[in-house]
Amino acid sequence: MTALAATHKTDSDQCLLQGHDLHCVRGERSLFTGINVTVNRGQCLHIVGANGSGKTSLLRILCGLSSADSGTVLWRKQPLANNVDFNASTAYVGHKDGLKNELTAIENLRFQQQLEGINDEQALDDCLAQLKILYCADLSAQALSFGQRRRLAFARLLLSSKASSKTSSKVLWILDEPFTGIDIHGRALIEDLCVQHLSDGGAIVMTHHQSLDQSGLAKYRSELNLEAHGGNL
Amino acid sequence: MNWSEFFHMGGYAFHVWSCWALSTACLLFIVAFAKFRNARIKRDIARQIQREERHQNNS
Amino acid sequence: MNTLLLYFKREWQLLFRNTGALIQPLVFFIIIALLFPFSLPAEITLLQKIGGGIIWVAAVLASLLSLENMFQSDYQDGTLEQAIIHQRSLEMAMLGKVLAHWSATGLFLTVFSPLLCLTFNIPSEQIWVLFFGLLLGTPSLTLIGAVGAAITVTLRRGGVLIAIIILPLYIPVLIFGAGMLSQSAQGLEITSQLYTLAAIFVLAITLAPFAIASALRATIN
Amino acid sequence: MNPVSIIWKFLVTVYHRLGSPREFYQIAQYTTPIFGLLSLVLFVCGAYLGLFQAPADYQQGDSFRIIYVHVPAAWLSLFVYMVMATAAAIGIIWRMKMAFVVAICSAPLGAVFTALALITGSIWGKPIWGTWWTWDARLTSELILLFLYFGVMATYHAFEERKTAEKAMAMLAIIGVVIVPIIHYSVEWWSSLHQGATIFAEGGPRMPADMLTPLILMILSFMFFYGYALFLSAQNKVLLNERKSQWVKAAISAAEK
Repeated sequence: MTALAATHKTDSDQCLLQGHDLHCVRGERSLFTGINVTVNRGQCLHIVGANGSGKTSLLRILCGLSSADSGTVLWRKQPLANNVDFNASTAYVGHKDGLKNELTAIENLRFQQQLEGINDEQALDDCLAQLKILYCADLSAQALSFGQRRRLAFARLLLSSKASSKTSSKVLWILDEPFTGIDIHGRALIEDLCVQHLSDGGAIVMTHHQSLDQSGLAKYRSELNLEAHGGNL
Repeated sequence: MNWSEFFHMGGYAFHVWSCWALSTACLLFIVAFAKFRNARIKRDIARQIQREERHQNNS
Repeated sequence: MNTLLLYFKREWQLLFRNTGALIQPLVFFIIIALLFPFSLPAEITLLQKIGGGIIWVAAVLASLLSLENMFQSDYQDGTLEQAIIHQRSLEMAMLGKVLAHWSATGLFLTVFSPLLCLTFNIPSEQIWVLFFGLLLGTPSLTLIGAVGAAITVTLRRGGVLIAIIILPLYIPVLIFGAGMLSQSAQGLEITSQLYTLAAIFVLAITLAPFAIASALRATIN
Repeated sequence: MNPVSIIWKFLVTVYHRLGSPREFYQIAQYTTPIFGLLSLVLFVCGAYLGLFQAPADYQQGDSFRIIYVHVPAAWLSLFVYMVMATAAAIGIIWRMKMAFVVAICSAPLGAVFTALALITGSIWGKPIWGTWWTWDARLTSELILLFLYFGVMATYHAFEERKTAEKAMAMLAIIGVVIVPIIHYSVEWWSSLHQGATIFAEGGPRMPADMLTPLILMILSFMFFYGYALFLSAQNKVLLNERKSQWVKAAISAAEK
């Protein structure tokens, strides 16, 4: 009896995000229909598809930014709307970096940290150092290059995942084209971070136009090809 | 009561008749506009269907 | 509450880095108000009579001018998306932002309004009436305007649309704010108008955050 | 089964049937002519009684006959706003597609009724007040209502993505409903500063029956007309929104043959 309860618990604990029969229409076009996804701990869901096949739309539906035309998204078996637990457990890096131009790199990070009720200057430096942009700390975000800004966005992601061990951990990362504009070294860094996150029991949903076969993420990944779910025009 | 007296409206002919005429015209315009639009939409959809049929026959 | 304060503080931090945007509404307010004497017959009594109304209209226009930028930059750089995903209470976060915005526009205007009153030769008792009227009225203006700004945030040129949808909603505040002045000029009681302005403010501050948050969630997708 | 639950079930069925664009389109094909016919009959009766049978007002003479188009228009201007806001709320809360269609189709109709109330009121005001426009509380409120309608329409048309436009429009309509009473109250207070109470009381139970009956008929006629016009434009909107779907194509091809 106890054993059964325990397995049941781990099972529900394993499964983080579920999408049932998702359908999305943009303008006149039906982008995709009948999408079922499950994201478990330690799993990287890789959404692939041609340009305009709805990768970003699906990602935004999965993180609650936009709503599907039909179908439901569940976070730990609960609906996504007004789900405080989901807000606390998810980190998102989109096309837009979410950085304030007027603030310096470190100030951008500090704001994120303060929102979580933490005050730890050392952690800020660590995150910047881990993405090898410590030298940018006091530059305003406006002065950073595109690649540096992307790295800063990942530093913020890392910060919120690390620091939040006190409150609740950012167990799910949602990444939209994470490697755009980032050089080879940066890409390796970010892949390492992702692998680390996955082996710690986190989960990732990402869009990326290339195959992940060659990367360290290959063994965690499950692929979802949107072209197989294409809607009718 | 004769007709000219009726149309005279006790000296308020302009006010009364302009209001009634305007209201009737507005209501009729709404209906005419909706019917006209309906015909145009149906025509456009019919053309779209024909285009799709031609496309299917060609391919 | 913590979220509200943090957003309030960050908004001020951003405003200090961008002093141009900080003083623009104030300068606009003063210029609009000072434009009226040029377009009116040169009578001191006339300006005295309508000066309060002019200042109110200028305040409404100045607060309208600054609305477009309220959420636009946050939307463009993606911080708004981050807030929608991460914030437990988007309502509180946005309220902090809007209040910071008010303190940078409405509060400034209110503080400077007595100066304009002097140029219009408005008697000193009435200056106080105008001052407290603006102090109570401008937060409502900013809160109502923020809802319009939230609805139009994704539009590239939302400025005119904000004016069209928001100006009719400003009318009650304008009526009671400016009406208070003409009441007091006739030596009548103005407490009921003050209470009404306060009631509108309470209504605005309780409902606007929810309207803002749901408008942002609905239009950003 | 008790009667309450039968009625409830019936209402739920109607709601679901009207909620689907396809079912709505089919039902509307039958209901539209009925509404139009009812409106026409009531209009003819109301116009006959109002213009021929009702006695002239002892103060305003025959000019009061404007009431038979002014009051229905003014009544409808508010009624349509209420319908629009209710539909908008239903659309937002229950994500009902048809509710948004009803809301967005109501806006131009309401704007026309409001403009009509304003213009006829102003023409009526000329012989009564001696001026085309006065800052009377009722006229001013109508004017602001017209701007609210414009705002709703402008918002809907500003967005490219239809779903976003519907939501934004609906939010604005709901906000308007909260503020309309405040606006009305404030305008009333403000116009009392400028002048005494309104010069004439419109409608009201003090009217003799032979004046009141045509007014009621005209109001009913306008309401059925609103229903008629709403069905017409909602059908157009449904066709436009669903023009890629199979049932619309089938319906159009069937009509062509």
